[in-house]
Amino acid sequence: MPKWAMVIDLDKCTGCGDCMAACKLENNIAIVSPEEANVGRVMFWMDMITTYEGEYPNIKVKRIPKPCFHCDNPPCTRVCPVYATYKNDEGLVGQIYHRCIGCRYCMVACPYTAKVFNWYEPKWPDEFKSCLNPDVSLRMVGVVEKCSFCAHRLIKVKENADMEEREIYDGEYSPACGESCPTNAIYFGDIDNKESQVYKLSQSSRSYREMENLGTEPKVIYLSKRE
Amino acid sequence: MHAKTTYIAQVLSISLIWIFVIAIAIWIINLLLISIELKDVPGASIGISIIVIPVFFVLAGILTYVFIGLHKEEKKIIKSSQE
Amino acid sequence: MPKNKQLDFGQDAALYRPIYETGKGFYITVCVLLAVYLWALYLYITQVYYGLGVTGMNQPITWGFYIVNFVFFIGISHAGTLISAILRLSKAEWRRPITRMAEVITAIVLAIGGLHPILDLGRPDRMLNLLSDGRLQSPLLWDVTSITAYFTASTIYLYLPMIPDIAKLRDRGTKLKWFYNFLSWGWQGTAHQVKVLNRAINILMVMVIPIAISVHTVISYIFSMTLQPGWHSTIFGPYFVVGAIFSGIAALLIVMIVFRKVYHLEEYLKEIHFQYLSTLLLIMSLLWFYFTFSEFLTGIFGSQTHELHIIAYKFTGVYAPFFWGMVICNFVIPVIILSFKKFKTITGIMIVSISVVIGMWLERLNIVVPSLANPRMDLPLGIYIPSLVEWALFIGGIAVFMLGFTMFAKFFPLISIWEIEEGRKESIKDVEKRLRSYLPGKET
Amino acid sequence: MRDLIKKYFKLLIISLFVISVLIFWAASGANPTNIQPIAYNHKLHIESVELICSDCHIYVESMPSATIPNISICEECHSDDPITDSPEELKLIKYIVEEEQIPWQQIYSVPDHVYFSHRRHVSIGELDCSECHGHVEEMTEPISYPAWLPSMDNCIACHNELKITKDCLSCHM
Repeated sequence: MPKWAMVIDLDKCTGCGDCMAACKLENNIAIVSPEEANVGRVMFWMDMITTYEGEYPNIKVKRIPKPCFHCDNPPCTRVCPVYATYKNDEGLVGQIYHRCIGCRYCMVACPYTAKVFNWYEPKWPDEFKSCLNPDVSLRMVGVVEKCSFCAHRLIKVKENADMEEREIYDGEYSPACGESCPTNAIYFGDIDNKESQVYKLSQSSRSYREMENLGTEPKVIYLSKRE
Repeated sequence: MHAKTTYIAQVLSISLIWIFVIAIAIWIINLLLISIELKDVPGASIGISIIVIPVFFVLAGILTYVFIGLHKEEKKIIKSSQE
Repeated sequence: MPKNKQLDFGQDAALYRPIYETGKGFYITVCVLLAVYLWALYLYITQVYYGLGVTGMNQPITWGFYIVNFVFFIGISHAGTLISAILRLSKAEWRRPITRMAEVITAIVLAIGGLHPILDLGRPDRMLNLLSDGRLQSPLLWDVTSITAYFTASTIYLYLPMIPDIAKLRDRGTKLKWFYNFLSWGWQGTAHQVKVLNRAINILMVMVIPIAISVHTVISYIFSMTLQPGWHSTIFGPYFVVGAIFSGIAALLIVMIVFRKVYHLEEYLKEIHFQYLSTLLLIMSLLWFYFTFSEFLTGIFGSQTHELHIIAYKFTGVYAPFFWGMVICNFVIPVIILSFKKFKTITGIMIVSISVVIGMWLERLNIVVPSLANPRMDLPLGIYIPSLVEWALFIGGIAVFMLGFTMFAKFFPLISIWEIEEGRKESIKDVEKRLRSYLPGKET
Repeated sequence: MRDLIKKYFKLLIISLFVISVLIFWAASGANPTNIQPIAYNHKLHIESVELICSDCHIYVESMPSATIPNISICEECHSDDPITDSPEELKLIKYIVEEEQIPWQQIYSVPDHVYFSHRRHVSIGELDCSECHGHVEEMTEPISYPAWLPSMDNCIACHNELKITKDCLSCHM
């Protein structure tokens, strides 16, 4: 069984936010009105954490892309009362929208605040409706959703590989954010495969994971010289 | 006649609590079986079901005990008053 | 009150009167409470229709008033059964006029509190998923089972000691004779029946105490099982139980004072009862302070970044007024008023009780919201302003409680008549005998 | 008034019950009559013309959806001149002449949040079409109801039996 993981090279990342836009389009994430967004109901599966250090004029800005970390030891799946979120054999933490009862316990339990909630029936402007991705189902009001590592792409990739009777090659399966990144800062692949680029990068001295002390073992690895 | 309908209604209400308790037991056993099937921490489910199911049965048992105890006595009184 | 009526009811007229005489006040109260309830129901329907967006909750603060009120109401429910079971178990003779009220509070508030998580669901239509595919590993399911068990136990525990009183009402004859006849289970008051009933009550009161403690422990587990700073703490179980009993006693005192006034029960609920209960309240207040103190001291001394962050936020952040309000309501006011005999009057106790109930509600708010407002990641701080719907459902919950209590008082005596009679007849002898057994010398 | 209600209450309840049973029976049991625009005869095409499924449902082996045949596929054999004297063929010819698509009704469908792939089941899993679609080669009438309901219970039953993955994310997205 492969174990899918993501490496984000923060030294390459320019903080442009292309991954956020690509994610939003790929996964049919609802567009929230500005008023709603201001009260904290904005919906991003791939979020961008922006922190400012120092005082004007010597400001250091950090921009860190933050998807769901698909922890190997996820705190969210343990508290779900109805099997709506679970970790599968390939290490993907799935969210099943049609089973979710909307108790938001998983959002509370997630130390990375990776999940978002459909406070209202999701809506799109008319221009967006024609370019919704048919591969991803639309969510409904009152359920929790989150980054799926574009699991719908994995289904297709697996099927193609099975048709041709071969293994999935490194880099064949990549989420939309990784594909769209203009500086190729996002790598994706099987971290159990010692040949894969993700594995090699994860062994780099620059690599770190968010809040390793919690024991959640996130599968999103950051590379950074700073810190 | 009137006493009899009341008695039947009382018996029905007592059986209602048994239906409730049995339903809860079935529910918990169902969850237990699911957790075993999906290998989703069956230990926790087993622990909880061992505690919860007897508690409910004891509660229903106490209620039934009182019901039977009170009614036996009532019948005796009615009999003795008729004699 | 015409005096000749009093004769009809015998010695305990004051206890029977509310059932047989319905004043204008009753109808007005019921109508007002019903209106409040319908208003809340309407707003809840809008919430189901539009989604949880109508509340004030948002992304980092995903739990708000509903969970706060859930914990709060379940806390209040510990008034009853637990206190009454402990008093019965310890053979405290002064319990007799109190137990019934305490048990009623439990049964009603538990039903209301237990429904609060459903208000909080984004998709209440999928409730049945809990039955078909629940996960017993989730602390939410622990809650469902333990609250159901507690509700069943406390309802039975309320009902069984009521049987002799129901039989009294049946024998007296009312409009609803069939109803009392149905509920009295053929009680005739024979020695065997009394024995059966007492035995059942004894088993129940031993059982109810661990169930009650488990309920609030499990509710604290909802929080402490997560990794959130400020929640992930082993002290939470006992801390919640102590808080629950604390707010429960306060709620019981409020109910006692109100119904004493309205139903003229001064004969039964004497100053001494309030003195005893308020001493208990004072002890719980000190205990509560001890738990709060050790909770924060361990956090500050350990100085984990996130833990410290949240403690600082509680002390000085946006929600600081609520935090200090909680300390004043739960500790300063009770200790000042209850420590001095001069202030320890019925009015003083009423003030303390109200302040404790408010303070304990603030405590639940201080547990739920600040931890969520400070996510571990470097995200902006969350802010939570409850909307009208959430306030309405809170007020509606209180209204339903008052409605339930009023309706109960309409149909059943609020003070256990047979236990009072039993007390008059037997307990003086009993207590004397017990006292003699404590004293040095031979028992005679 | 009260007596009247009491008198007829039982009758009312019984009649309500009977009516609801009738409605339920009618809704579930009744075969919908032919809802397809043309009474297509699968048996005829399979037996006498010796077509196989993938001749018309051309993507069944290579794509997620098998597709309902386009009119151009019919045109490969049928032209302006009728081959038989069936009145149904005349209907088809009318569509061909007017260069219109036949408004076939889709019978088998899964909801939006389910990913069902024909090639996964037919080419990789090597299932026979009849496993889900029944014995189409004996159907003389067009399909108007599914031979096998594509519900989650049915899917899981088969996945259980064949020991195929039951991972939610392999079908739900």
